[in-house]
Amino acid sequence: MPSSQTPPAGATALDPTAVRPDIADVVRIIRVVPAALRATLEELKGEGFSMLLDVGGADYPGREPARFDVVYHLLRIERTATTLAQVGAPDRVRVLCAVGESDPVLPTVTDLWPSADWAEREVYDLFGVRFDGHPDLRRIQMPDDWQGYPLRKDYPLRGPALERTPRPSFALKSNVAAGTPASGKTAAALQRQIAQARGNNSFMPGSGPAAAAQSGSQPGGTVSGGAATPGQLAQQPVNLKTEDNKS
Amino acid sequence: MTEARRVGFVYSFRSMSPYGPVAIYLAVAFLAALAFCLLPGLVARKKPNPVKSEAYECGVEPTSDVSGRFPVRFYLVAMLFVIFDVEAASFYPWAVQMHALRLFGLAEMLIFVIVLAVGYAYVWKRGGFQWR
Amino acid sequence: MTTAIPESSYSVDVVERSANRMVLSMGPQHPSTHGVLQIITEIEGEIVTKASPEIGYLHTGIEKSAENLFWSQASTVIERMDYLSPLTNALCYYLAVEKLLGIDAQIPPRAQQVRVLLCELSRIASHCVWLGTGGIDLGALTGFFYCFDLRERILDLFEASGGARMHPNYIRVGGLGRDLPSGFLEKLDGVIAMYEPRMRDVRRLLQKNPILQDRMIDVGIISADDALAWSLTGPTLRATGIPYDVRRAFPYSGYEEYEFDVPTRTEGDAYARFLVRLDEMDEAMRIVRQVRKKLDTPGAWQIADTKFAPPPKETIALSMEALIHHFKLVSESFRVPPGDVYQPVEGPRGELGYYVVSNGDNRPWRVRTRPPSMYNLQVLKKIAIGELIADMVVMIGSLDPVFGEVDR
Amino acid sequence: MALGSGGDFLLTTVDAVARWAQSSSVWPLTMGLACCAIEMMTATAPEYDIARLGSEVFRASPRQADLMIVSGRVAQKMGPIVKRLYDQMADPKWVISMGACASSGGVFDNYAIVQGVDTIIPVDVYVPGCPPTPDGLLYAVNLIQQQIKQGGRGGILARA
Repeated sequence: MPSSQTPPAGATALDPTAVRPDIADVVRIIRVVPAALRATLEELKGEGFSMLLDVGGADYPGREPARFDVVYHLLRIERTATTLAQVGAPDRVRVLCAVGESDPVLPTVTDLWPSADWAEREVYDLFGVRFDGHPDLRRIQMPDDWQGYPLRKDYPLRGPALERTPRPSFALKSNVAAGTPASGKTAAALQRQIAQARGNNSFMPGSGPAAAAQSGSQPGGTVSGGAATPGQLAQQPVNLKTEDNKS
Repeated sequence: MTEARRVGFVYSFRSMSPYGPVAIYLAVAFLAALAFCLLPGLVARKKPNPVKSEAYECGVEPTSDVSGRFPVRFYLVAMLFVIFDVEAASFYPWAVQMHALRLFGLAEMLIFVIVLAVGYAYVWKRGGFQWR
Repeated sequence: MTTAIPESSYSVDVVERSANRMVLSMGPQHPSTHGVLQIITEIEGEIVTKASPEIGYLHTGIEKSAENLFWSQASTVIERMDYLSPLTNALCYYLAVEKLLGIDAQIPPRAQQVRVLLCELSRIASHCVWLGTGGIDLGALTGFFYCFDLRERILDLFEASGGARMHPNYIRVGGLGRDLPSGFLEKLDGVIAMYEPRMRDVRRLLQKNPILQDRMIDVGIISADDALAWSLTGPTLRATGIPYDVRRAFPYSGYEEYEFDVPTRTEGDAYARFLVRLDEMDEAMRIVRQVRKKLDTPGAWQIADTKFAPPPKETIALSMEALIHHFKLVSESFRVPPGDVYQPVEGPRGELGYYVVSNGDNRPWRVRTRPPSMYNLQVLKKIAIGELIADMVVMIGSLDPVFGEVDR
Repeated sequence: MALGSGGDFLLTTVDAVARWAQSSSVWPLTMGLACCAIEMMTATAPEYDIARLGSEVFRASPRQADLMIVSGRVAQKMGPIVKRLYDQMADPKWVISMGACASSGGVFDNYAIVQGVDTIIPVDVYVPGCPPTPDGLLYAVNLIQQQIKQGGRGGILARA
């Protein structure tokens, strides 16, 4: 899991879709209010967007006007396209519809494109956005008696039940004592790599012996004698033991 | 001495009525089948649990009570299979003794096949084999 | 007489039980559902009158897990979504991240070539699994052994390059995890040489097999209108006559340099999908041959900018910057400027798309997957009506769903 | 059966023969969940050939299966199904928990996955790996056979 000392995210945008860089992934981005959603989609279907690629959800808790985003991706393919030239690079449109948390209800589009059936059920199941007019709106991924909507940001990752039970404490890995590399070979192997890298280190112009190399010998921490690498490395043996203890 | 006794053992079979071996064969078959049915019930362990006795329906709770009525097509297909399977089975005795039975056996078999072929054609035409 | 179906892990509205209609659960554990799919079929004798597939039996919360991992860590869970072609998932996700970072133009050509090579090889491997298991559904057991042996050779290549057979985690931000090992190209030549005779045997075995033809022709017919309305993509769509292929429509990772054609049929039945996938395997191998010629010239396999791609291991003990970059990337990954992007890729099952949203943090804010298997599987509700149950089995096989992707 | 040592000799031989027979034909249940299921299928393919261990007959119904290989991550919705399948299997039965997801939830420590199938059914052999190589699965079937031979769950006569 990510280390806990990650600094809190500084300039995190509340509404990433508003500050997006101009990437040429869609021809048009339309943001609509729930009232105008149905009309926009019908008009797009009239324009020839015969395929509803995907209906997805997103949750922006802090965002002011409306918390949830339902994202529709549409693709314009003629039904009669039989050659690659006719298909070409079909236009793709993204329709974003923000809906509030108070009454998250949107009109269904299963009558325009039947493929929306399961997609809308999944947005309902994982976000709690209801689609009125949907023929069979019930949970699709989670068991039917599941509480809560998992993909909301305030839903704990490990789920309400698991969150209370502490993580199982795994057996202590007693076989690897702190500080000693698993086997002498690893220290020697890294030595050889460094020697080889130093030998042709065009990569690091003029960098002296890296700070990582510790001079002086640690009592008992002798690097395995066998790694007698020629050249200046011998005078400053890289003593891995001290490094391991420190970090 | 030993010569006679061995002959005697073989000899004893010949003195039985010709159907002796058949009776033995049927008895052994019946006993073996009975043993295979009863032995597991007696010897094997029994660890019953309520779920194990329920009907297995791909892992979910059984929904439809199986006592529902089955469409008649299933029985039709089963009966047709039995008829033509028995027909195929009755070729064996003839095939084994084909040379001994010579022309008479062949004619007999042909009549048998033709009669059944008529029934086959009738079922085929009436669509008994079509499932729809 | 109406029988109330008990509310359990699935809920079916009360089913009107006419005289000879029966509700059958072709349940999550079934030899021919290609995974954990439950189809509540209402049958009349052998004819299916209503089929409602129930999914969710493999829901893994991958998108939720991805939101709690770093950008570079998230590919671990994302690769386990479509486990028949994990590298395609990783490529699609990283292309999206690279677009957000704005470094998609700096990816070195060798990295793009190796990415194309691995994705085409995983397309062949995925179609091998489809052909093998689809054949078993129809009783063609020998095909299974032929196809899985070919797939085994391809998995050796993944193991040689990435280190693992199925989820190698070899495609990373900015290129690859490491360069191709020595001896990899010889192994690749072995696979290329072996492919032709092996596929000729498989075609001779299965393509004109009268049993398979009888079982697949005119089964599960999908018209072009239905294909578009039900948002089908990939071989399922191309079998209805529309040659939409993301590699041709929106080329990515250098696909415009290779020429291959997009096989299509017009009948739209299970046999058409069968032929389209077989031809597609040959086209994929054609691309692999073209990439093979380009791989001889060594080159950079990762962008030089070590803010996103960790520096080579041996330089860490030598230079302080390398150590700092390495430590920063490992401990808290990089930050992606806020924004959202939709990146499609042509997976073996269709258009696999990632709608990735970043709010400037070092973890993805939202990773929405467009699962081609889910949309392809959904059409079963329509095409299974009025067909025999045995034909429904063939339809499931011909739609080639992968339930790690359907249930995410 | 108050027989002397002679009787025991008779029983132990019958038991040994029974256990030898049981261990050399452990029939797994056809239940493929996720990625590990693909590696399980690869184990039946010619390169690894689980037939050498007598386990290539994958029975579709739990009534005829002796071994349940939980191959893949168990979702919350699939949990009760796996439990029901295990209960409906005939005794004596064994369980292999294949892969990290089945053994401990693996990389998916979240709301959707049962964190280890041993929380719902008793497991005999855990196979590490994500997914484990088919060799790992073959070795696990080997361990199950050794367990049977040593009478882990008792031979045909044992009442365990």
